[in-house]
Amino acid sequence: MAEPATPTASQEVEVTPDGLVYHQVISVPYQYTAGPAQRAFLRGLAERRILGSRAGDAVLVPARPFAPDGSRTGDLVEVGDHGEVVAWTTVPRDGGPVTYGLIRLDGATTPLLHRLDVPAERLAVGLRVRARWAAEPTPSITAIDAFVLA
Amino acid sequence: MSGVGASADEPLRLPLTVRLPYDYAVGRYGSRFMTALRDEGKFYGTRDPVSGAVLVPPRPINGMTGEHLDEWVEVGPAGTVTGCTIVETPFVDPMTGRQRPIPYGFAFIRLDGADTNIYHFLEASRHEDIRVGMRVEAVFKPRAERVGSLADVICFRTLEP
Amino acid sequence: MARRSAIVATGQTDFVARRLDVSIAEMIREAVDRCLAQRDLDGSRVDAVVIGNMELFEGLHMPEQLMVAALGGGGRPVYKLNTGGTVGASVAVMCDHLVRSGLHDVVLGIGYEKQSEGDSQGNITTVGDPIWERSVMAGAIGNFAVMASTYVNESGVTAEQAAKVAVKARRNACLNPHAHLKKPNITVEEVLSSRMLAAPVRLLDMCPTSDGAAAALFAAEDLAPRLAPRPAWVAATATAHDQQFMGDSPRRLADMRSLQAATRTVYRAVGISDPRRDLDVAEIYEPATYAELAMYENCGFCERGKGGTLIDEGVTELGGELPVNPSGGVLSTNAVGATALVRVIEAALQVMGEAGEHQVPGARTALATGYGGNAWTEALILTSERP
Amino acid sequence: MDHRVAVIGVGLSAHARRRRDVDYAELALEAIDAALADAGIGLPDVEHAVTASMDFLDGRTIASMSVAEVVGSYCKPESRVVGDGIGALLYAWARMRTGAYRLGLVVAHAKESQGRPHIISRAAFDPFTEQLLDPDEEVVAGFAAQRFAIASGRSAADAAAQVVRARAAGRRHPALEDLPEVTVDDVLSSPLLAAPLRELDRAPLTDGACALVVAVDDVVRSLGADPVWIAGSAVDTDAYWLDRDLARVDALERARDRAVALAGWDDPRADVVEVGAAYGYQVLQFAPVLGVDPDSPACNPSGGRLAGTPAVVAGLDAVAECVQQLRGRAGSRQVPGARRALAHGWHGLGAQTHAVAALEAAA
Repeated sequence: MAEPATPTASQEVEVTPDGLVYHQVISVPYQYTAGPAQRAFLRGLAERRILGSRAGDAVLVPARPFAPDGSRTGDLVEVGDHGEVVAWTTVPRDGGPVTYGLIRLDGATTPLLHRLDVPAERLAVGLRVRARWAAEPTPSITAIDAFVLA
Repeated sequence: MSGVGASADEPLRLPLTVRLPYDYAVGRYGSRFMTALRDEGKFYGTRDPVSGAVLVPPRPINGMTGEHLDEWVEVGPAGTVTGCTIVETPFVDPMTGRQRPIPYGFAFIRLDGADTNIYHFLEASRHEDIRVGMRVEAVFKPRAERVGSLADVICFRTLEP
Repeated sequence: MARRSAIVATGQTDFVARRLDVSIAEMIREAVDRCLAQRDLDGSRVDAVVIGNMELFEGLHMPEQLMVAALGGGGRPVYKLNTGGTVGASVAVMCDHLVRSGLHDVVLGIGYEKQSEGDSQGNITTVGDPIWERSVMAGAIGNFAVMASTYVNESGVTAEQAAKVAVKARRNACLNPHAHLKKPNITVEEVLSSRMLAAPVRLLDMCPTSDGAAAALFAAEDLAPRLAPRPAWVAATATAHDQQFMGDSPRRLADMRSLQAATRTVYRAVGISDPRRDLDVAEIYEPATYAELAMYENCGFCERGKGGTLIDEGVTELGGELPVNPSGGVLSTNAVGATALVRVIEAALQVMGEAGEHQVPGARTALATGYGGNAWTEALILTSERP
Repeated sequence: MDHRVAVIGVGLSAHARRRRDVDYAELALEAIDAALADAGIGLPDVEHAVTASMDFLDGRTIASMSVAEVVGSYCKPESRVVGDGIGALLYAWARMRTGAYRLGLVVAHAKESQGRPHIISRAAFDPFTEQLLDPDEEVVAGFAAQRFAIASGRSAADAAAQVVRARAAGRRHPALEDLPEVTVDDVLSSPLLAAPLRELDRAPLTDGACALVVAVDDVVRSLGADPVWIAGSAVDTDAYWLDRDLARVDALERARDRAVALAGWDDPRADVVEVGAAYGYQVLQFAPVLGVDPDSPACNPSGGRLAGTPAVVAGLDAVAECVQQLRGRAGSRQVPGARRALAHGWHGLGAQTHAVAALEAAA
């Protein structure tokens, strides 16, 4: 029988000095649905364009249906693929350290979360960076591979 | 996922399978029950000192009375079916990730000496072979295959002719 | 005596199997917007939000934090509940408590589930107790069928009587613009010949899985009459549990101890001695046909063992003496986190006189129930008269 | 007439890095038994319960089902909030102000050791625009620590000093498992967590439960209990972490203002303040908002999360500490003459939702 595309929870029973422990893995296939503004943002990425949503004087990136105050956003606005690092952090991961940045793109009010591929000694708040686009155009946040030195 | 050139209204979905590992402590009462199931092939419950009720799964407190329970009582391995069905719709066994072959019997079983029921599978898989009130007994895996889980019991089989 | 609260506005999305056009947040906002629009209110009137769902059903941890903009924005209290299938009713009960306590004047209650984004198999796996239940599971339908068998064995209700409940629900749903499963021409024969899932439960005996959201606005007693022409007053609420494990209650549907306890508490609080006579309408949480019949008995609409007789006599039909689930009920619409709040909302619409085509004429006193978790019951009495 | 409500019993399970000797119910029961004994009542006396837990942490939908029986909810009203435990106390308080219930139990439980924090906290991010980048709660904490350092001028060493201080305090708390003594240099040279944060900057993953018995005024009198009054409590949620200045904690200010206003205090300052802080920098960030000098003895006499109180449970643990302080029963941790206290807890990425309880000693 083929592996079903349904959730599974395997179980291993461990005997410990403190009693039994059940090691289980819950594995659930979710299917998330993007709404209109998020669809536009993601499909824009496939065309190497970054879209935000206008909210009063602000431009919110990624494009989204609601502003932080709960009001509905207005038109979609294209912002630059260059911007400035608002904050950065480096975390250890199994494959080596990964650096994340909050990047305020040119023309945007709010920062975007993404990975930074910048030499450690150059990392700084205020650093100018640009998107390095992935080779494959996909409607996904991974259409941007990382942000690199501008 | 639909991609470049899709119309603005065309749905965009993201399949994301989330794997969540957990290390569940079975606990003091649970470990004692599961260890006895594994080693002795026996079921135990805990008795309420005031009401006399024997609760399975065993637990430290009877929520109906607030009494602490520390008297262990052997129950089963025979019992009475208090509710039963033949499942004819596919269900994937979460422990194996594989679909259980249908049809199969499934029941509430009141183990002899207990005042509560446990769920388990029935050996029978035809409607005419099951009924509420039926007497059944546990069918254990061989000792060497038992790990300390309710799945150490394969199923319950009828004690009636 | 603490001040009273009343439901002054309600909103529901149109429930369907899959909402591929919107995200979870936009789906919730649709219900919120419809709720506020009913009385031409704007979101700034809301002092606090109470929201409920099951996080693992859509795989989002702390979803109310991610989606706070859709809930009307940050800058106010957001309370998150998760009490299982009953959570929508738990939300309503908490809204009532928050208003009555004097802590907030206007509270928005929200329930939602976008079940198409999760997986029904996954849902039941995560609900099961990891130690005692997951290794011996037969899914929600298997579990339910076992409980139903106990009830059938004791009460003698027939498959035909259960099928009549299915017919009532899907026909009533045709009168409800928000309902999911609508079958105007459904017959008892069709139900009885639908696929057997697990005896005695057939496909058309079970509720669907739906995408949708619901919202209700609760206001303090001095505000309510100014916000709605005829508020739905919360006359009484009650919550009750059974024991911890699925098998603990020896007779399950035949003896629904938490439902008995919760309904008797609210009846006593408002002076109902004969619910069949004193209630004008009930919206109860019936996940399957057999459960509705059992609930008739456990809610005290009839004597023990007479649930089948009640549907035979047409008592619970729209137009009967005590219409039950004129909205089409859970059997027609089931987005789990929203479902119990929909019961409360539908009960509110009835006593507000705003239920449209499925209005019970002159309804003044309504019962709403939620049922979930491990036999976790919420019960509310809503009235058109200020209690 | 609103009813006054007091905490009349507190109980903590043994808190430890890993409690694999007990399941969720047994863990909660340790706390419940202690709280009931403190209040001098039995489980059947409890009229209602509010619990706090998180399904993602417990690895189970409707995680509260695991503790339903030990909180005594058979045919009684339990409800369940998702988030920090102070939210559960707040809801119990709201219920009792209505007069509907007179004696209740508030319980929070968590086992941070049983799941995988990276995977669990990643599920709190937007699936499309964030989750695919594999972030977690620590990434947001790293950003927030950096923004706070820039805005406040507080150094990594200042934050590390809070870790040192909390661990020392925690060793005076009998329910908390002792953490190794560390120096500021140890913290600053510990392995990278999320720059500028180091591993020792973070609260240790901990398993535990906390229970409080709450009662209305006439029950307090009839039991002859030793009460601490809930004078005010409030919760407030900020915008999603990406949509706000992470150096600011507006939700905490609003929750503090509302709690203090409900308490009728002219001056928001209290004699004891238990600050919810999962990182050293958060003590520096949150304590001033709560009107307390982070280095004063009035701040976190229990040590708080940095001394090993678990997520979700931490807020109730903070209340429990305040109650014992106001009763004068905090032993070697006692802040002399404490009459008013503030307890604080939070949850959400970048501390999005804050809850505050204002407590008063009996007259």
